[in-house]
Amino acid sequence: MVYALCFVLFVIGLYCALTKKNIVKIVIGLTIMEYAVNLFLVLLGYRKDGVAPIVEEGAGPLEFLARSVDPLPQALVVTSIVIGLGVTTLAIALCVRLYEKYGTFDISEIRRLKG
Amino acid sequence: MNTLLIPLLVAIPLGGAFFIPLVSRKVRVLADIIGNLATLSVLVIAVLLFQVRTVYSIGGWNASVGITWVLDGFSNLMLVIICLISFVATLFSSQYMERYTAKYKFYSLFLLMVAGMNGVVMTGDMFNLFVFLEIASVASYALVAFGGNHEELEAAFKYLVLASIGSTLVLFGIAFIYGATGYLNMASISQAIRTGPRTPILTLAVVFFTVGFGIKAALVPFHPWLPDAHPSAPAPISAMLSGVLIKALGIYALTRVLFNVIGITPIYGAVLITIGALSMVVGVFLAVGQWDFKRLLAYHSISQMGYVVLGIGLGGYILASGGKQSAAMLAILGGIFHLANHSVFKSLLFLVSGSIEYSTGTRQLKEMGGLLEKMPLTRATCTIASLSIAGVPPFNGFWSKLIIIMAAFQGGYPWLAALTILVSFVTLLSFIKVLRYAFLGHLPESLKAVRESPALMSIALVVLAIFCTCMGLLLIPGAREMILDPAVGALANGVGYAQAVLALR
Amino acid sequence: MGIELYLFILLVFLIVGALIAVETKNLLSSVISLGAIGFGLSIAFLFLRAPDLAIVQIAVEVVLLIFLIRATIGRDVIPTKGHIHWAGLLIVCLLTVGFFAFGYYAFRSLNEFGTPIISAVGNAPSNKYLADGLKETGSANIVTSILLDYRAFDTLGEATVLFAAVLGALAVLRGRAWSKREKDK
Amino acid sequence: MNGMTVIVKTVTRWLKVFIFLYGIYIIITGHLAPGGGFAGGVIIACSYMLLTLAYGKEFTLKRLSLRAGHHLDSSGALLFLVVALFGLGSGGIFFANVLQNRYPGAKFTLLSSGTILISNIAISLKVAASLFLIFIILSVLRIVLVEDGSQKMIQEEEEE
Repeated sequence: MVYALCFVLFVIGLYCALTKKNIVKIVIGLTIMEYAVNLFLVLLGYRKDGVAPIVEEGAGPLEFLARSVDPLPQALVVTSIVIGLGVTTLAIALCVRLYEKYGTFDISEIRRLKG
Repeated sequence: MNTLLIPLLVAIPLGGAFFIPLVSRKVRVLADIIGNLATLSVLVIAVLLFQVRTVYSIGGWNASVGITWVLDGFSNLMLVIICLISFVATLFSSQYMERYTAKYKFYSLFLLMVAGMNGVVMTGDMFNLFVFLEIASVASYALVAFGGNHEELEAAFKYLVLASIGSTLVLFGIAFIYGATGYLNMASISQAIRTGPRTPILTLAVVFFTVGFGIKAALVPFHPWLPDAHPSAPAPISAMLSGVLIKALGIYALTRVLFNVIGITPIYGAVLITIGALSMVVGVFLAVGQWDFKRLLAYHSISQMGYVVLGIGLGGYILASGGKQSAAMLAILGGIFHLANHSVFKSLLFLVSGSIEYSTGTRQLKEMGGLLEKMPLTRATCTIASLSIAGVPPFNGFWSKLIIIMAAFQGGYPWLAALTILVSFVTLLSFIKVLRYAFLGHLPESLKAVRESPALMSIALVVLAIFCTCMGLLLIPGAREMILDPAVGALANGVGYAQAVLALR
Repeated sequence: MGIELYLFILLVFLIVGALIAVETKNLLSSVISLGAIGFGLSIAFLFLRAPDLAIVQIAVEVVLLIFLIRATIGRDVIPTKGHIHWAGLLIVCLLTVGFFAFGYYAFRSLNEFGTPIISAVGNAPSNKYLADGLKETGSANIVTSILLDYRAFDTLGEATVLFAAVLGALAVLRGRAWSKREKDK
Repeated sequence: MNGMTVIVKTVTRWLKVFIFLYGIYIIITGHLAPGGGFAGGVIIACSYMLLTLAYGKEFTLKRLSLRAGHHLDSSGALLFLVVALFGLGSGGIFFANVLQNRYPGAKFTLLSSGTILISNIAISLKVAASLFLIFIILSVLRIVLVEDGSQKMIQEEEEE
């Protein structure tokens, strides 16, 4: 059920990126898609009544192993958040430059190249 | 000794890319020198490592715990292709890129792209594949927009949006795979999938991978970015994008995941055949009507990628449905050989278009004409490349198309063979048009002062033209066993990949 | 219920935020709803026992918001007009619905929420990280030990992506793209 | 951009130190507590952004020029690569945590995890410099009115 809600978020982002006419909206759609994937990865690693994957001084290793949430998806998501930031930054730079050239964010007016 | 060289394939381009902005703001020529040296040394290393089959564990962590690099036949072939084309492209760009400002940024991004592709081709880990996919993609978005004009920015934005959707889908697919198996290492995933049940989540992951990598490879339902992005980039970058980027990020990754990680089934094979045939036909018919030289070439890239996917998909289909083994191997051989050939002649064609644009300042075929006398060398190389792509014997394109057609006949699909021949014929027509309008006819008044392109650019053209002429020789028995068959074997091995990797370790 | 219930409410909040961000006419409010989604996500990470991610997400969200607001402020003067053709919209809607239905069907073959795959697969790498991470890398924070030791190569790649993106953005935003010789032509 | 009111400036003067210190804390304890090089780098970049927003870009650029930002950006990435190659040079293994393998530190202390600390610092340098650069470039773009009334943005020429 939680997975499905996360997937709804992803589909909303995809819908936004595919149908919107405003280039900033498209970038927002891309960002929402990324958020959904990140959340999905972390959801995959959650353990009921788990603890954060940080070893406390004096904690028993076996108990930690049995109770900690999955650390690998968290490490992956740190990487993927940064990658997302990079791509979004580049996209914003392109948007700013496109606005400078065309004077609009409307993609139906940014159409010099023929299909 | 050899194991020490493997990390350098990624470390040298990365180091070069980080180092160029530090030093070359003051001394401009350093960017040229570092860029060319980096690609040359990577090429040398790739050739030295060509016969090496090994698994390299990064950080010394074994197998599934850390990240591994796997060098097998297919990876080695791709590495050599990537490094060769990138070396020629840097050679070309040291003079060509004088047209633009901020050359050091160009070289830095270029090397990042090379590092990303090398990483994708070598890696044996799903998430690492995604990370390096993104390095190469991000660098290529910026390079498409390098000219900074209206068209370049628009094309780059379109490319960025579609390709980012593709990357996100790939990441989602990786998340599914991780949720179903608990591993990220390709060999471990493959083993877990083979022993466990095939759940619907795997099918969903395959759909996501097909769409995601399909966008990167510009196969037909997902192609709209390519005819804008490839012509808009500077010529050496067009050569890189069409020549190797769509292959390394799209076709290599897709086939690696489908064949070696998840395991090919008749349905996946049929999907690949359909997409391939569709790309082949749609690409070539869209190309015929184009008058912009680079745009025409870009549409032909879609069509030629169709050949590659058709060949590999046909092989996978026959393998999975238990057909004739020899026909399957032949089909995959045709696909991979055409991939190698296409990267050579399509890069050459884009470099030729760059060379013409450098001298005449136009890309429109209708504004050219009579360049035969003025640019003899460009004309000769262009003819060779055109004949190659159209599949005229003795050039390399002929042999790979012939193999695909033979495989289609042997496998019992004569209509696919007929389709291939038809598309090949239309390609020939379209390139006769190019040769006719660009080089024959009478010279317009405005182009009287045109001169042949500078020395380094010409050298780059000639190197690739020699490869175009000679690559047919790869099919003679000794060379074929050494170079092409290991690559075919790596793919045809299917989920046997896991054992192969475990045995190498 | 506990955390699951909170998470459920938070996800509904995220979805509503996303819908607002997608459908609102004003660009600035759209950007700000995106910020709300980001901060909500950061809280969700806290619930899911991922404090590292919560910090990274909140920091990144601040930066992203600053960039987006600077990019859009004062520039949405001309409202975008022109709608997608209704047939196209219908196809997109049908595709997304079908896509969602298939996804929902497929998700049921995943492990149930709250029991990660590592509890079923004994020799999954994550179990090794949890068991030996402190001993082998000396880092008490297992996520850091994965990021910078076990899978440090990914982190190098991640830093490189950021480097490429920044260099690319600088290249895109540079004042003059063509050299003087070319301008004279 | 000339900065904001006196209140904002005063608050910023006090706040910037704490944000900066918090960033550094997050970086160097990345292997013991939540956080790490990336989050710390972003926070440090945020402190510079706050300064720029409050005092205007001339104020910040006097303290950290664009060129220095570029150099920090590249050298941070280069430092991380050097850490990786150090493993290759001294043990033949790319990315080996050589320091931890040879001289393991006491657990739960600052110097407990070999190259992880160095990598964290390298990443934070890189990230902080990159984001600062992007921010400056995006804020250097400014809107001016052209004669015919249409808006146009002009970027100050970067030094060639």
